[in-house]
Amino acid sequence: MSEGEFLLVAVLAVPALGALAVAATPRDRAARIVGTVAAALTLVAAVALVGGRATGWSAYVPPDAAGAVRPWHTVDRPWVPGLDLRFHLGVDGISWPLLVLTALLTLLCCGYTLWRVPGGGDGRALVALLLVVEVGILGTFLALDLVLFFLFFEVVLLPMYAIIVGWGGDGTDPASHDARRRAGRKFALYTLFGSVLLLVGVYVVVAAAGTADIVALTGGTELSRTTQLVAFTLLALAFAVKSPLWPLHSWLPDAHTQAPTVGSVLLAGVLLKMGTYGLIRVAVAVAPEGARWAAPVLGVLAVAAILVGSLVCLAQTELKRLIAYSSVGHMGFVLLGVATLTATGIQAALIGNVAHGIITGLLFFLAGAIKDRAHTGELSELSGLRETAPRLSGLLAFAAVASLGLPGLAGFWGEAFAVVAAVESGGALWTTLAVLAAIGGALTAAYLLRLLRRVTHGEPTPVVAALGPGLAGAELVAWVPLVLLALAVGLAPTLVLGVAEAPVEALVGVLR
Amino acid sequence: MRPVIPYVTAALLFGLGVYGVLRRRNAVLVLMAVELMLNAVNLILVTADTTARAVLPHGGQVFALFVIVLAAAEIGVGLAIVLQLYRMRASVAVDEIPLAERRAGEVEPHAGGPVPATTGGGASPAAGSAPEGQR
Amino acid sequence: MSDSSLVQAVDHVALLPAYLAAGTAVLVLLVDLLVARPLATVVTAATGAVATAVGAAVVGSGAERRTFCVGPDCSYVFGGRAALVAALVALLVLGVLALSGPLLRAGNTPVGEYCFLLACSMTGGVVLGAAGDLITLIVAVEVLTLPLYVLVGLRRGSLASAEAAVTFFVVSVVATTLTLLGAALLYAVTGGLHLERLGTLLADEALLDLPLTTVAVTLVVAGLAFKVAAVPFHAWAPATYDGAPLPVAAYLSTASKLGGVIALLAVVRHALPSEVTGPLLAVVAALTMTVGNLVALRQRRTVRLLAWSSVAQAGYILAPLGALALTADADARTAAYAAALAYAVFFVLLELAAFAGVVALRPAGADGGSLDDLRGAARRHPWVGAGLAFALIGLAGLPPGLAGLFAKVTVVRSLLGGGAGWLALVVAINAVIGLAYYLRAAALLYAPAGEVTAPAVRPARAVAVALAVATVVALAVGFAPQIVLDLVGS
Amino acid sequence: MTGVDVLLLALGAVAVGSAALVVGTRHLVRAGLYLVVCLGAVAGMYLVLAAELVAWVQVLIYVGAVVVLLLFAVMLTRAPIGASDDLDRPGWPAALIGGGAGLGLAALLVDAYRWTTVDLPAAGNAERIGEQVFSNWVLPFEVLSVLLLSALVGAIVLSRPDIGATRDDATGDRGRSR
Repeated sequence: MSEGEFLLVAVLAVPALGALAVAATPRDRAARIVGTVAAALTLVAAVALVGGRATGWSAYVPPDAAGAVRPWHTVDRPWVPGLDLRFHLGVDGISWPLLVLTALLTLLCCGYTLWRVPGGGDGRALVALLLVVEVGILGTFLALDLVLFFLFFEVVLLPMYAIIVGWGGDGTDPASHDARRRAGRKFALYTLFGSVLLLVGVYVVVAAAGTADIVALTGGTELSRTTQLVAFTLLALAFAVKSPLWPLHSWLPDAHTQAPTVGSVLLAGVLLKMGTYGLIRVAVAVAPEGARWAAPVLGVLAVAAILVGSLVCLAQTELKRLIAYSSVGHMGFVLLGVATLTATGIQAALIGNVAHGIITGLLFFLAGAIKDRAHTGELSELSGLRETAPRLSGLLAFAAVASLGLPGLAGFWGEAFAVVAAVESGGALWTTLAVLAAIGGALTAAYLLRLLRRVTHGEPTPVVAALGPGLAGAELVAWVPLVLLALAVGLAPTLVLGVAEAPVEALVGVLR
Repeated sequence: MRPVIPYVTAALLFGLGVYGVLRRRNAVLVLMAVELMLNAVNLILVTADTTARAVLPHGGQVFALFVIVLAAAEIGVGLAIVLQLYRMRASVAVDEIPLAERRAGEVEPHAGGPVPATTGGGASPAAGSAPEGQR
Repeated sequence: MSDSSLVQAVDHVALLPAYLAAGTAVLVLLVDLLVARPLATVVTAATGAVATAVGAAVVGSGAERRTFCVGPDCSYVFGGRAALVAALVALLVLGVLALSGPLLRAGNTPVGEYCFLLACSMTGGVVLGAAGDLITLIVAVEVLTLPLYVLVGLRRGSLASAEAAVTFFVVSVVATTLTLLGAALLYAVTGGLHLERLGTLLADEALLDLPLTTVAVTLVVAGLAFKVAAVPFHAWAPATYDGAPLPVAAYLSTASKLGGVIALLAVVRHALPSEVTGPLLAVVAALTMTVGNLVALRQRRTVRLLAWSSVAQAGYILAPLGALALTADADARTAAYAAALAYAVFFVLLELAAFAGVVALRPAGADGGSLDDLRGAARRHPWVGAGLAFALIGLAGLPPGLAGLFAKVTVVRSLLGGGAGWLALVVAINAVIGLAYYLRAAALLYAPAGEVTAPAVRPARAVAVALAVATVVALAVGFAPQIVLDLVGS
Repeated sequence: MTGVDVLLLALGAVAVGSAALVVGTRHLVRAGLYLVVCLGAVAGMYLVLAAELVAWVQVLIYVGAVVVLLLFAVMLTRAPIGASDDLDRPGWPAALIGGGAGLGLAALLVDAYRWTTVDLPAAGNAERIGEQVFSNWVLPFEVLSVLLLSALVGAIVLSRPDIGATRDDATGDRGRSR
């Protein structure tokens, strides 16, 4: 087993074993420490994957050199031949930034639980579930076998449901129990609906092509046009539920609002990325003809998501709900990038993914902190935060500004490139979409500035007046990496774009 | 010999049996109707021996013998079951058996707890306790 | 007629599992009579079940054995698949015996007769898997079912139990009669009774065009569909399961249902033309899973929930067979039969675990109770609760119940391989509906207990062991489903 | 139309007529007696069809055992001797399904066999059937013995609620009264 294979397996095995170790550790706090250590080791392994790859940071490899997917490292072992399932993992420039993001956010969440366990259950189970979610997400990003991809896609569902229902909400009265159980069930049913479509789509492809190997399938050369259309429809629907694409998004606000802070961070930060990543890696790659056929529809829906998300945000009065709806808009930009099917667009989608993960993760951490302190998320009751908690409100302002896409911060690149890609695609439709998306971007700025005005300015309400100015050390430890990353990716987007350039070029090469 | 005569007889017997099973409320009468249906099957089997180009000789008659024994065994057990129900409820009307979930108000005896041994099925209902419908 | 025709060369090795099963029944009766200690009786029955399973495995590991042959047609074909069925039935009997511990100790049930009847039923299951002609098949199905009429009615003093027995008996007898009528008509049309012979005879176009053939095939399939509780022949199942003693309900929904599936598989695979059975079973499967899932959504009693869910699961089992009409590809057909059987195997494992969980969480000898009785149970009994939740999630087809997930994957794969995309979508959508109630039940286990304080009962050790073994096996085949796929494909 | 056909027709008419009375009568006991007539007529048809072994088994087991059992059950459930009004449910669906099944099946069989004739096999085949049962059909025969045994035990255990109903907990022995 080479070093790369070892690292690949370690990225999955460490959190999985960590979850078991956490469950087996009798003492609550010790268990949480064990979980955090496992998450840290996972991050180390995930970062280390970048080493030892054959090419340099931005070496350009001609698209037709050796297939459209050239993973840096792979593991390929038979698992269930009867179901065309192989244990086939691999990492390349498209998946690596997301892997690191996932591992980082999980580590921050686990670390955060060391300091504060949301009410409802014991922290040990929560950390174990977080690690299981991490296994599922990392597995999805690593899988190079369609069936394996589906398997990992499903793994995430129940632990996340348990996190929402078990630790979510902000009350112990029956009404809030019911609310979060409803939110959890909605999340589970929507997501399962998506993943059963994924299952059918996967086997439509496998039955037609006779293989489930994503590397071999990328380009879709062996599939007939009809198969590609059917497969792309099914797969795109599946990923659209997960991303979520308007109008399949209605599970998201409830789930985000009810989930505990760490749950929201993971949900918004990386869970949604499984949808967009799947769209790029599976749907577009396996059925490019279907993708070209459906691209206008996808683009229109993406822009609709941007506009609807922004408009709904303008009407929101609850902090977490607003941030949740903002995700709909941001993911709209990502999907618009994918829908253009150009190198610029897919690059935009990738960096948008990463930026959204960092910024929304930070936003949810901050929203959680505010709600924990003030015991309310109503914007009308939070005004004047700057007066009593200047540092908290400063961070919130930073995150909001990053989220609205200020140049120099992470959020800018994804949205700008998506619009540019749409313009570059040419034609009346895409130009219109680009204009509308730009308007959506402006609306994003509007609602985030409204949020800031409502929360940080004005006279402190009684609730806010009671807040202390200080921040806990654990909070700073959890937030600072995200702040730094938002700055780093904003100032040097090549951190993401550099590694992704070659694989995206290769992918777009087979799309033509 | 015209095989259509026994065949049609069998078909009509079966139809009457189906009618009886669906129509009758009394479990014993339902069993009688089932016997009619089984007889129809046997008649078809025996007649088939004269018409079909059988792979094995007398397959139908052998099958019919098996069916008769099968029916006897089933009737034996069936009557025991029906009598057990009668001991418990003093009625053998099959359509009084609820198929759907009982409503909240309608509590099943002994539901939700260990079955008390004292009310073992041995206690046969007194003659007078039979519901009005039986008389 | 020469005398030699009376003496047939019988392959007693092939019959060994059947001998072991029948011997178990007789031995149980003798031990009960002579030793008269309940424990000895149960141990005898359990040993017999193990011996049967081992015997089946040993005989099945060799080449296929055929006996009672007339020319190329044999009444008894003991190959890998028959061995799998026999071993599975025997192990299920073993599991049910373990689940019966609290019931038998409660003292209301005659131990010897209970074990004897279970062993008789096991004999039927063992022969059923190897049956090669219609007579043997139907007789074996009856042997599997008839003891259950009695067992269902064995909850002494319970009206629900007596009613359940009558319902089950009447429906089952009528179903048998339908099957018999179908078999009789098939015999009248073809003159054949052996399954493979029927298959070759019915390949004849002229026979196939006869309306009588279609009716005969439909009757056989409908009669057997009663046994697997497929819609529209399902109404008996929830009432019967709910009235029966819990271990018997477990047996009904695992071994008995498996028997029905095997019988259906045998006739559909070997005897009946797929042009007729395919569309029929496709419609039945789609109806079964949809109706079962939708009704299960509204159940408030635990066993009824499991019963309706097992109705729905029967739909998933039958679905691959429904794709048969559309494909002439021999590989796809083999894959479809294998998929149906594989799903059945995964299903009985998880279903047994689920029933074991329910038995463990209920007072000894009690019925299934309502779902609210299970509220917060996992907080009182973390391990048992986790086992039950695992089984329920597995039945829903989600990780960590990988066995259930792979079961669904197998079915969807065979459906798409067979070109029945619409049925695959129906299966997929039904999986979502199914999750709604499985999740509700599983979440209830972890819900705060509230004001309902059920008495904390210690699960009997035998039940806990059964639950643990079923869970571990389900976990194991979840990670290595190829074992099951290899077994059903052989 | 030969004599055999006339005989079959007459016996068939008797069988169908008495069967109609079985499912139609309001007297529980009479239903049992009509069943005897019906089964007897069917046995007669077996005889005509040269299946005398089946015919005698039919008379012995059905008329001799099954019907007697059924009549016992009628008595044990305290059925009235006179007419009862509550034996039936509303009849239309049953008549529709039953009639449909019977007539439909009859139509199919008429369509399949028309007015063809076949030769009757030679009578006196009991020995050959015995050979068949004990050569080719030993397996179901043996399995059936398990069925009968379980039916026997099952019927006993259900009809004797005292079996296993009580138990001496101290010794673990069951105080059964066999």
